Amino acid sequence: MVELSREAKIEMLRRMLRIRIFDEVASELQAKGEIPGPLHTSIGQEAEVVGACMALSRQDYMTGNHRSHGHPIGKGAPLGPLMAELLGKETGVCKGRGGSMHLADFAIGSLGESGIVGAGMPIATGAALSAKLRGTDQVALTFFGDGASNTGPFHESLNLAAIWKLPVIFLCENNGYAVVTRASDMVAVENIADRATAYAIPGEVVDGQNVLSVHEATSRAVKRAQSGAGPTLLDVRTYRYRDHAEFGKMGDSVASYRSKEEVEAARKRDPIEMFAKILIEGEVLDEDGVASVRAQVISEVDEAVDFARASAFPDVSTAFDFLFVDAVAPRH
Amino acid sequence: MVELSREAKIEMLRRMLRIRIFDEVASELQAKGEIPGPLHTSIGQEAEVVGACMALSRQDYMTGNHRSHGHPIGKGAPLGPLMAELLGKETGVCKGRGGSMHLADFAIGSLGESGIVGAGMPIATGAALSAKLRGTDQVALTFFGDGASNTGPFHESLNLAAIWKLPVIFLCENNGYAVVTRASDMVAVENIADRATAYAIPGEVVDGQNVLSVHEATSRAVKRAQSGAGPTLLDVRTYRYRDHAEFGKMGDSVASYRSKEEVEAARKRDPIEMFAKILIEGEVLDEDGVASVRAQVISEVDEAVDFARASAFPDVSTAFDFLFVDAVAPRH
Amino acid sequence: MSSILSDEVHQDSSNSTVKQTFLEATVATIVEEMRADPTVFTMGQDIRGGVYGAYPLAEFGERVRSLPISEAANVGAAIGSAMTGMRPVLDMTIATFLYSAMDQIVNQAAKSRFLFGGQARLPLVIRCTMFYGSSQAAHHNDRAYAMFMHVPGLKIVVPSSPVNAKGLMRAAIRSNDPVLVFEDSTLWGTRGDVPVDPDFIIPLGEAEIRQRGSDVTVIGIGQSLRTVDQALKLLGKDGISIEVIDPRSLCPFDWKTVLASVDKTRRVVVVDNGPMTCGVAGEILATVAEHFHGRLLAPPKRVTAPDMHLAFSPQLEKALLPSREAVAEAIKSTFEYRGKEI
Amino acid sequence: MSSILSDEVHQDSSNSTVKQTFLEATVATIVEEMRADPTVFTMGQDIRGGVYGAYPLAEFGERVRSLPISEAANVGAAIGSAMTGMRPVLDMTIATFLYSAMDQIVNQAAKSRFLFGGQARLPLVIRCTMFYGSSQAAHHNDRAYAMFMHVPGLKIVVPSSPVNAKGLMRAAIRSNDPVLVFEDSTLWGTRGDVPVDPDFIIPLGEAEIRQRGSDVTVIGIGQSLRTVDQALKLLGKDGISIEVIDPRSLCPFDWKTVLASVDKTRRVVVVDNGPMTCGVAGEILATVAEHFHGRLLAPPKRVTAPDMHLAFSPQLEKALLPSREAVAEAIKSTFEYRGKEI
Ligand SMILES: Cc1ncc(C[n+]2csc(CCOP(=O)(O)OP(=O)(O)O)c2C)c(N)n1
Ligand SMILES: Cc1ncc(C[n+]2csc(CCOP(=O)(O)OP(=O)(O)O)c2C)c(N)n1
Ligand SMILES: [Mg+2]
Ligand SMILES: [Mg+2]
Repeated sequence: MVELSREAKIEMLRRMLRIRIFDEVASELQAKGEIPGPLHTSIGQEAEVVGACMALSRQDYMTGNHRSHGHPIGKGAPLGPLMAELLGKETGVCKGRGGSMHLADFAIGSLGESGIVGAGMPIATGAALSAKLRGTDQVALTFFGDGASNTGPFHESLNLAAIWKLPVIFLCENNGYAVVTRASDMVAVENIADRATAYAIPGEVVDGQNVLSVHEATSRAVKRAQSGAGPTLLDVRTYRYRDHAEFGKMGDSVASYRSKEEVEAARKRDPIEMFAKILIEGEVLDEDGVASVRAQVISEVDEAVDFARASAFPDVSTAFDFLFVDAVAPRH
Repeated sequence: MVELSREAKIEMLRRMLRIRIFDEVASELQAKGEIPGPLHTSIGQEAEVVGACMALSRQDYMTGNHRSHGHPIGKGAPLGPLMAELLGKETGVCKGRGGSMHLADFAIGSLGESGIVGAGMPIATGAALSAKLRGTDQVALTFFGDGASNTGPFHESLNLAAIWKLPVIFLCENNGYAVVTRASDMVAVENIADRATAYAIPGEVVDGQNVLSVHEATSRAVKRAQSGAGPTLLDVRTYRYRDHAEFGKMGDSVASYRSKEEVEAARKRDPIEMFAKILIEGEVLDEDGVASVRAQVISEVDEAVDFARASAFPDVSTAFDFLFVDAVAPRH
Repeated sequence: MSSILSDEVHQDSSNSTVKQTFLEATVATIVEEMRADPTVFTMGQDIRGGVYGAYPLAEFGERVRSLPISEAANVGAAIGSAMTGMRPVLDMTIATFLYSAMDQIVNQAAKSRFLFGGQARLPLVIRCTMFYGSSQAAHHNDRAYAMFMHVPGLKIVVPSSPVNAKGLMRAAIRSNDPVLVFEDSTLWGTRGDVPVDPDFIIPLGEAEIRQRGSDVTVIGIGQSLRTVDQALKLLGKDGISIEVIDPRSLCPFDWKTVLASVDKTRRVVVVDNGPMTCGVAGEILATVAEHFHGRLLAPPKRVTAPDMHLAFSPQLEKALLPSREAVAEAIKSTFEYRGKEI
Repeated sequence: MSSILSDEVHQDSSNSTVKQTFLEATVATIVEEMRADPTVFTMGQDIRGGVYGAYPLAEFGERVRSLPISEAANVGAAIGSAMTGMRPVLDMTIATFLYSAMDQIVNQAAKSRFLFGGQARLPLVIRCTMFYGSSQAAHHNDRAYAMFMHVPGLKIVVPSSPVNAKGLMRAAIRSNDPVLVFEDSTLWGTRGDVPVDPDFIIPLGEAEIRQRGSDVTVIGIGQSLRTVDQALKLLGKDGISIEVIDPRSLCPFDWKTVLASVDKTRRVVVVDNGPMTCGVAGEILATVAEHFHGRLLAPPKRVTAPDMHLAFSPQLEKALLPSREAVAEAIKSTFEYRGKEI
């Protein structure tokens, strides 16, 4: 059992609220056309992101996927440059080049999210290898979905990490769906955790709506990684409230793939409400305390939006930047 | 327990001997420069190939890998066109285009071996899908090595086959090595069979030096496939006597990767000798009977070599053949 | 825009047409072929969910298959089924996901027939969409068909309109070889008249002359033909007589039509939204240079994207795609060129 | 063959050289860089078994790593370690295995720096060998570097000799960007004088003029330069003054040197062992055509492999690679061309 300080618990709540409110606001901005491109929210999944990230330190590495906002927020990235990125601004964390699916904040160990499902797992494995070769006690954690557990890179990465006993944590954000397709139709095994057997490493099903459970399980995996025992596979059960992505005008022909009742049932175990209750019952915060954290976060997000809006778009003269470190003029 | 007729048992011995002698002769021809390119023998692995193939019928499908001669021989392909292929002749089963690593004999369900490790598994899965869609009771069997069990396509194919309950058998020729690297260093799990857990399908360790055990296990997998229950993973333990490949002049710097003692120990369980003994003890054949099968096979292989040698190389004017079915002249 | 309909199309026995979008025409063709031939079936991620077009699920049952995120196995499944008598139409959704299955595409689909001395037939279609110009960022917005042109054994089409989408898709499905269909997401919503004839087909390897002219040959690939249309508007009606060609299929490529046009105009501009180096436009320029030594009236020109990724940020993304102005300027300067010549 | 050593090489402070094969020079350079920089390490399938060159295992311990057959993870491991301060040299062994890791190469290695707005550095080297001309058949014998030239964000070298192998490998390892090194198995055994200077380097993007001449510019890629040498022998000493250029690195490409040479000779022949369409040779022809309108004395020519797989059977395989005779004939006919010209 990991002891969490009062501050840490409040920080957990804060980060979960940041993800929730950031994504709610981002959805609105996208609907209004202020954010271009598709947008994948982590609303409903805040606990698994924050529980995991709070088990890491700033210098630990992290990779993620298309559902990318929550991860850097969870790991502590400032919101302004993230929001500016979604708006495609030069002050964005990726200078407007990556956008919603490709947030990265190397300053806090976020090595980048990926628009390619499954692609972040080998890269986290490489970061863990690097830590091992350099002899640091850094670990790497990679977030991926249930859908991604069917990709070749999942298998190859877990095997590589296992044979080399690399300090990497494979955290499956098992929200039961890939786009509109049920995990139960696509993943041949009931528990993705059971796939750990194929690499002789621990695999664990975790309640992803309980931030403390996720924190606990991840902390154990971090310890194991740091002890040189190798990787862990966490099968973290969660749920996304919104559809796969906000596509703007796309997806009109999409059949309904889940029932209202299912969504309602899931909402009953809202990770933020549940944790707020735990904090109140444990007398960490009272209702006002929770409300004031929420109010702080709302103004943080508002500031992020103001910052993003006030920022300029990248100048077209910079369109050729960032291709190479050792400058080569691109042909055109 | 599958009942095998006397003829079937003798045919098993014959096919095992064909593989052994074909590969011994091919190695000699390669050393002499009559066979160009590298050559991978199945000497020592005859039982797993034949035991599996004899559990299939002619119209069942099969894919394989770089260690490619044994598979079509095991499935009953005539030797002449196989040997002619190794010599690069127009009468070769692939008309001299594919060579040693790419034998295929569609007439007996051999959909092709592959120089790309792991690549045959998705294709066998597709053949099984086709059988299912067409409503036949054909099954597909794919041979691959312990090394191939670390590839992405392994994972993706097993999952796909499992969710669709396709009639496909994944047969791992677990000979303990990939080139000069030990499976125990590269495969994170002790038994590759345990990887079946990741797909909720049966996985079984099988004694690959006992042709009857392999036949038995494969027959069970075929039944399961035909019943609509889906794929099976067989982890068939075997051993190759010769090095990974006959490389001609390459590979001088290769460190010794296994001990003489290990090879000697494996040879003590020679699959052909063991099966001959079973046949003699079971009074299926006497020693002379075994010797006469061997003599027949030797002359079959000799004839194959004669056929191959007497055949012409493909005419250079045909260099552009077989790119497309619907003819397009290649640009040059 | 009547120029979409080429001469070939008008030769059809049935003249009745229907208004359809590019995407509707594509899906309708697949459905028609599935009705006509029981060996045709289709697979794709979320395909039963209707994310990329709605199929009549009840009618086809198991012949419309949703796929896991297992690109290599998915292409392999198409290959294996094609080798054994089926005609799969595999929807890979986004073109950048082809890379996840590259071995199956390049080493297996493109090579198997050859490697096995002609024993294998691979009648398979791989659909994929290029999502660029809509802030999807670099993991989704490649336009990399030229990479596949370098691979012997693959046929490649890039439809530019609903009618072409229909005719080329039918040709792709009926082809006995692997065909990659690169669809342009920016064209999916375009409406046009599409023949209802269930055998309407545009044979692979036949370019379309969209507009006849005698001064400059302009060749455009896929969506870039829209940019060409806009450039023509900018240039106005009079002055330059422009011949506009849509190769439609990149392999086989209709060199005859392209070279005949250049033979007539002796000026050529190629427009393509893909990166420049080793792209389609370069290949056309090289071939033209080999054939027309000393006969061109102006340097052959290409207007392409540069060798650069496209950004997420809308203006940056747009800045790197050929603009109507750049195309108009290229046509104009080619026409007006008065440098060294014979 | 002294023409291997270019002017740059002679400028080195240390003039001492050692005789090494191409493969020895390559491995020696990796070892030297590993000694000089603790962040450099190497990985490859069977690499500790010495299948593709012998490393001092005891000296480097964990810095020489044998890999499972997991190409995507292997490239990803290189990317992740490069992003976090290491300089991996990944031996992919055979070039056709790149396809199994294509997503990691094209979508991740080539794009990450850009996607993340310059936050990522990816100093990683991917070695691979093209096994053609030795009956390995089509699953091993591609020569597909041109596909990667179409991908923004990748640097690409194709060394043609031991000294180039050494200098380019050092430049690749010291580069802060992903570099693909395409080695030619038919050159691995070639011996040559290689500088011992531990800082000897051939900067990326500098072509080598192997032979100066004024009548025809001949550009060859990798092993095809040997064919060019043989063609020159066939042509004999007198008659045609030929300038032979080895671009050495395909990205960045030294257009300056190539165009300056063509500016002088006004005749160009490009020789490449890769397939024709959308290949390097076509790109060079296209660029030459854009620059030298009306100034070339003969049609630009390419001598490449056709758009066809290479067979296993030795004669069939050889038949499709550029022959010395074809190259000699191309040079001769280009020189003697008396058709339409200015
Ligand atoms: C290689 C690849 N294939 C397909 C896609 C398209 N795609 C984007 S997200 C997604 C679903 C991912 O599901 P999951 O991994 O469960 O993550 P979730 O969206 O549920 O968080 C798909 C299929 C992709 N981006 N990359
Ligand atoms: C994708 C790919 N990676 C690497 C290779 C090189 N290679 C050829 S055979 C082989 C070892 C295969 O080992 P295993 O699968 O155990 O089969 P075995 O040779 O032992 O029968 C390797 C690494 C290849 N052909 N394809
Ligand atoms: Mg999911
Ligand atoms: Mg093995």
